[in-house]
Amino acid sequence: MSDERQIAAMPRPEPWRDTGYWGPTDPDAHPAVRAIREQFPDAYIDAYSFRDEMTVRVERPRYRDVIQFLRDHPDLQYTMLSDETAVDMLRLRDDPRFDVVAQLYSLRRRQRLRVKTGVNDGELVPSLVPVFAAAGWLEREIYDMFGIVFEGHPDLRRILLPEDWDEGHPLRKDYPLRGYREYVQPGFEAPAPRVRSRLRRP
Amino acid sequence: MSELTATHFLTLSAALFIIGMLGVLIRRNVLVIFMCIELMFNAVNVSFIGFAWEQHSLVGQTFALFIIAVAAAEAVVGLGIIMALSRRLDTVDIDQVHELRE
Amino acid sequence: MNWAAFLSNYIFAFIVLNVMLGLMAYMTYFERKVLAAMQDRVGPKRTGPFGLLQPIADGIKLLAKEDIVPKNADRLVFLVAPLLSFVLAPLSAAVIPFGGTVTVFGQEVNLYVADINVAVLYVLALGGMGVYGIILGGYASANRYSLLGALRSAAQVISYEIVLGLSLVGVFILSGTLSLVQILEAQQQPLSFGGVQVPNWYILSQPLGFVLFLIAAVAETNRAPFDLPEAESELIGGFHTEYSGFRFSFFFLAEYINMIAVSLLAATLFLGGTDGPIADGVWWLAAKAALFLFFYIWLRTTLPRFRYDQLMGLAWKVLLPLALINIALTGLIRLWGLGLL
Amino acid sequence: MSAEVLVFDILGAIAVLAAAGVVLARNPVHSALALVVSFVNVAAIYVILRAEFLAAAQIIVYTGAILVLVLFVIMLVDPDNLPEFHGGRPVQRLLALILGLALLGEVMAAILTRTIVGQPGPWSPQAVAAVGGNTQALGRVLYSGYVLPIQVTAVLLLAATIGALVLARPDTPRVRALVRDTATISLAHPRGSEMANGVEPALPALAAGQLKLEAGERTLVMAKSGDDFLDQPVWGERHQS
Amino acid sequence: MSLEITEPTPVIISEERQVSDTRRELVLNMGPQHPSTHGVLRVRLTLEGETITGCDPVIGYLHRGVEKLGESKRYAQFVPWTDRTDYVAAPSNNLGYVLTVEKLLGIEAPERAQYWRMIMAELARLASHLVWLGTHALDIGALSMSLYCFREREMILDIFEKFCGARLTTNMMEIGGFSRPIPPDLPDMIRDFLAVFPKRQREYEDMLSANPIWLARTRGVGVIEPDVAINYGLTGACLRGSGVNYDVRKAQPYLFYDRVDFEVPLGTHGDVYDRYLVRMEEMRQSLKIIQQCLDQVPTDGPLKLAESNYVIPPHDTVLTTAEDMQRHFIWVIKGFSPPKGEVYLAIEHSKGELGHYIVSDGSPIPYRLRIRTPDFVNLQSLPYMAEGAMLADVVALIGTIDIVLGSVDR
Repeated sequence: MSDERQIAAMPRPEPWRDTGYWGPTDPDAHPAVRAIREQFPDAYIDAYSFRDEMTVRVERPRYRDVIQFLRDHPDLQYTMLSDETAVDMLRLRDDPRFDVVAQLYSLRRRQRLRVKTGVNDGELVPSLVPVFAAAGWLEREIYDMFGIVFEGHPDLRRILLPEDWDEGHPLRKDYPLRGYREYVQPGFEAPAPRVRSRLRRP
Repeated sequence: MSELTATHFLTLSAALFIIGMLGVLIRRNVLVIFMCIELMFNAVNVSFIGFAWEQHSLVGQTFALFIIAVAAAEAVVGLGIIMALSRRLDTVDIDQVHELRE
Repeated sequence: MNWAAFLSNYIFAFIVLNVMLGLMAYMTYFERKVLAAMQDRVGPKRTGPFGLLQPIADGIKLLAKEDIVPKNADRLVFLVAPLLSFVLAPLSAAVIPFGGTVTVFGQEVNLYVADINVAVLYVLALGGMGVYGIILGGYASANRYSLLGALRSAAQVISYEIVLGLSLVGVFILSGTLSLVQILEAQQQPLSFGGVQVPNWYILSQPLGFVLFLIAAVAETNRAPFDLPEAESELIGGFHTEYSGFRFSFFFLAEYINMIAVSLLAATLFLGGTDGPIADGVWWLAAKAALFLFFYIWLRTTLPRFRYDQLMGLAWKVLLPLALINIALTGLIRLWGLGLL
Repeated sequence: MSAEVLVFDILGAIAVLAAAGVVLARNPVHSALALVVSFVNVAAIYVILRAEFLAAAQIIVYTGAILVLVLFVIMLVDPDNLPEFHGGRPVQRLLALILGLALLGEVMAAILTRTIVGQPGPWSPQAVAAVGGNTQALGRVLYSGYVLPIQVTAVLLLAATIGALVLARPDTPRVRALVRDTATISLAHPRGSEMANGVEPALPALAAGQLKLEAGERTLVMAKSGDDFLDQPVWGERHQS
Repeated sequence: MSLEITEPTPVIISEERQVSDTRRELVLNMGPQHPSTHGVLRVRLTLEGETITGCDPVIGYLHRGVEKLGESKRYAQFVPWTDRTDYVAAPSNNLGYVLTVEKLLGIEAPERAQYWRMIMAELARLASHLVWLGTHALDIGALSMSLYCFREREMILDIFEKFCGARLTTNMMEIGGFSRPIPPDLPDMIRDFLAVFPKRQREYEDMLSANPIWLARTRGVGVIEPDVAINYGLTGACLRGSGVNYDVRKAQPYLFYDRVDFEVPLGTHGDVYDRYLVRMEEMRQSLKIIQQCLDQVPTDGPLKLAESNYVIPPHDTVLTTAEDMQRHFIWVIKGFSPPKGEVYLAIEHSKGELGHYIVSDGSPIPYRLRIRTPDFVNLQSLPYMAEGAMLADVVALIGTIDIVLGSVDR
């Protein structure tokens, strides 16, 4: 029994009960999406929802302006940056290699929103630090793990890895799981023998 | 010299005084000079108390007490000046302190 | 020179010193046991029955430990500093009266090492000299931070020394003397208020003085809420960070001897040393001193630590004025007492 | 050679040697140490001269306070850049030595050929013991004949303290409030801050920083649901329900 | 638009810079091995005399690449890793991850399992707050507090041990509920704890809350204004200490927090003392929640969502029915393949909002697994609080943020 048939037989996952934590699931009805569409017609790419979460994709140059607009807009008031991270979309699509993702939360309306923007290797993303001080370390971690450089970040340097780490950025998909070279443990001549894991990557 | 007489403590006082005076003259470190001044104060105290012991009168001891008080006051202000001096000129060498001279 | 008196006095002094050192060793054990009991645990109990050999074990351990002297340290001063604070600490027990006079083998022996006229001043002088151990310890270890830590600790000790001295002036006014033996006798005549026999302990007539003395004594020995050097060594470097092995233990044990000495002093000055309801004797003094030692440990387990500026502020802005007020009040009461006579 | 003289000689010799050590030591801290030794021996000599109170005072004030202050200053002034040993030109040192010895000779001559003037005072050792000891006797003398000098000394000490405070205060009082340029947005104030052009937001509701610490403890404000206090965070003492 | 990346300054222990003619500045290194940095945090402080003029926390000493590992493990295999991030409140971490995966799969654990998850999460909050209180008081000088707090924490760890066999790395939550039955005497054990703990907590408050030295060391120290706290993205007690009402259990309730009645404490001055009061009150509220959960939890009923293919079939039916054995075989060998999509779900961890962001490409292994830990974001406020503070306050400031380096560095 090939596994395609197996998966097909699995029950359809019923849609996530509508909690309203992210606002209406229909992109056109979502106030934030409508506001962005009319305020930034050129920067708005698309908006889609999965489970009850609403995601908006915007152009990279206007990334900071959109988020500042969402924060200052009197009805939206997305006043807290819950999290900012990046995803290396190496195998899922080719054009913009990375996605910088900002999870916003409106304390006033108790609703979340996700804003994504595509970045290629070497392009500059406008940093969110002038808008949210929380972005300081979050962006330093993105730079440390992905090598995405943020323009306007006051103090962009590695945060988790040692400052003189010269072997690239670990969370990129083309970075091997165990790193490029073996680190000999002090006191042992050869590194510990490596066990080939039989996990087959799909 | 079997019995303790005035000459004993007077010679001690003189010796201490002269050493203190030499120290003030020779040394260039203002702090050591300060310490030698304290030494001279001490020498004076020894002679005062010696005479009080010899004369069976406590006047000498009261004077010694006042000298200690004055020495304390002088020390406080003197060290204050030395601190201010050293903070500005960053040196404690007495010879380099000659702003007022020219 | 009647050699017999000198000899008996010498023997008594020898006994007092050794008892002090023995008490010091077992003070560490006492502290760890009480600390443990207060923290819901057991404390040392493996070395010997009930852990009684623990102090000896600590001593041997510290002896065996390597004694590191920093390279560019000032060797002579580095070696002298811990000795200075360790040697000066037990000396203040010399003036504490452990009892009246006792005839042993027909020889008149008075149960105090020395009854000098300026006993309390002598104790204050020793406290003043104790500061040198801290300063020179910090200076000699040639490490910028232990020097800064040493200066801060020394400033703390000096500030509280003044409060200590002034808080005792009330007692001098009432007892009219500085000699501890006479102060003890002054406390032994019971006062009678309307038929009720009240022991004339100075804690009753000098409550504020007592409190000030206690706070200043705790700060003077760098203990409990005022243990800045210990916190210092966490943050920058207290004056004894560079010391190790037995030399470190000199500082460490000096703290304990100071605690015992101050407890004895407090018991004598404020709680009528050997004077007790039933049979006067040195056991009363021991009980009262033990009370104070327990108080030290109790402070250590419960109270958090002061910050440096709060600590100094407390000394100069709160305790010193209170001490002066206490002196003025006691003086007025004394005059009112004499004036009416 | 009675015991008293022997002890006096020993203490005197140590004191003088220590004093010489103060002058000759290379490192000021060592000279301070020597001074401590000298002072302690002099204090012991006071005890021999039956001036116990002054011995204690000497140790408490001189060694306990003044010398500690000197040590403070030595250490705060960064002890390792010190002018070289002795410093004086050799000829100056030699001249000073000769001068000193000459002075010593004169003084010794004066000491040996002096005659006692005036009759002994009232405070013989027995009288002192009768009163109760040196401290009590000194107290009586001080507060009978010398009350005025004591007041004057008190004023002098006060002046010295104030002088020291003025000298020791740092020249420019340190600016306490550091200017913080954080991007501040306000929950209650929709307009938020234009951090880009550095416009400081007008925060009528939240005058941050004016924080009144009341003496008693504080009570917390309990929010029943997720919607309470969303317009206006509970800040400052307005909410002391 | 070139942006030169600043040359990393060499690591220097400390040096003194002559800042201006009168002011000397001292750069001091505190950590990474330091008694009061709660793990391997290093803080570079620039001091001017006693006050701090600059503070730069250096982290990464405990970085194990958890997110990279997440991209090479199947969904169910990753659960043990979540214990190791915040090793002080492991059940909360498990819960956060498992809920996010269940949201991705669109399934929900049965009611009985959700109640037990709430109980374990609240117990984890208590355990974490006890560790915080013990170390925070120890840093400021109250020695015995840590002993008392760890004595209470032992009772909670015993409950964990009876429930899932492990005290610290609990690994108790699974996708779809619990596969092992609830030990029968566990509810009584928890009720005993609920009876004892309030009295013990009053002991802590007698020792600290009105203690003048504690008040002197904590009041007015490390003040954060509400809008600054929001801007720094602080969550948990750090945010509620400044009076902002944001608790994920109330703002976006998950599990059955909407069926349980509890209150959210808010501070009014945003200093160390307020955050202390907020956390102490949170402990009392957790007790209330656990009590109500114990009353409301159905005593029988499924603990595991057995019918969904995403969930490993229960042990007893695997050996008896062929269909379950086959599902068990496929589940173990290949794991399950969730739908394509991305999910972000946040829970109220003891230190703040713990969020998991999972991007799935349809394969049994997550494409991207991002863990938003509260300590990492809260620690950013240390420089803000430290500037102008006294040196001795740094230990109090680190304590008040309540960080565990495992979850800061991931």
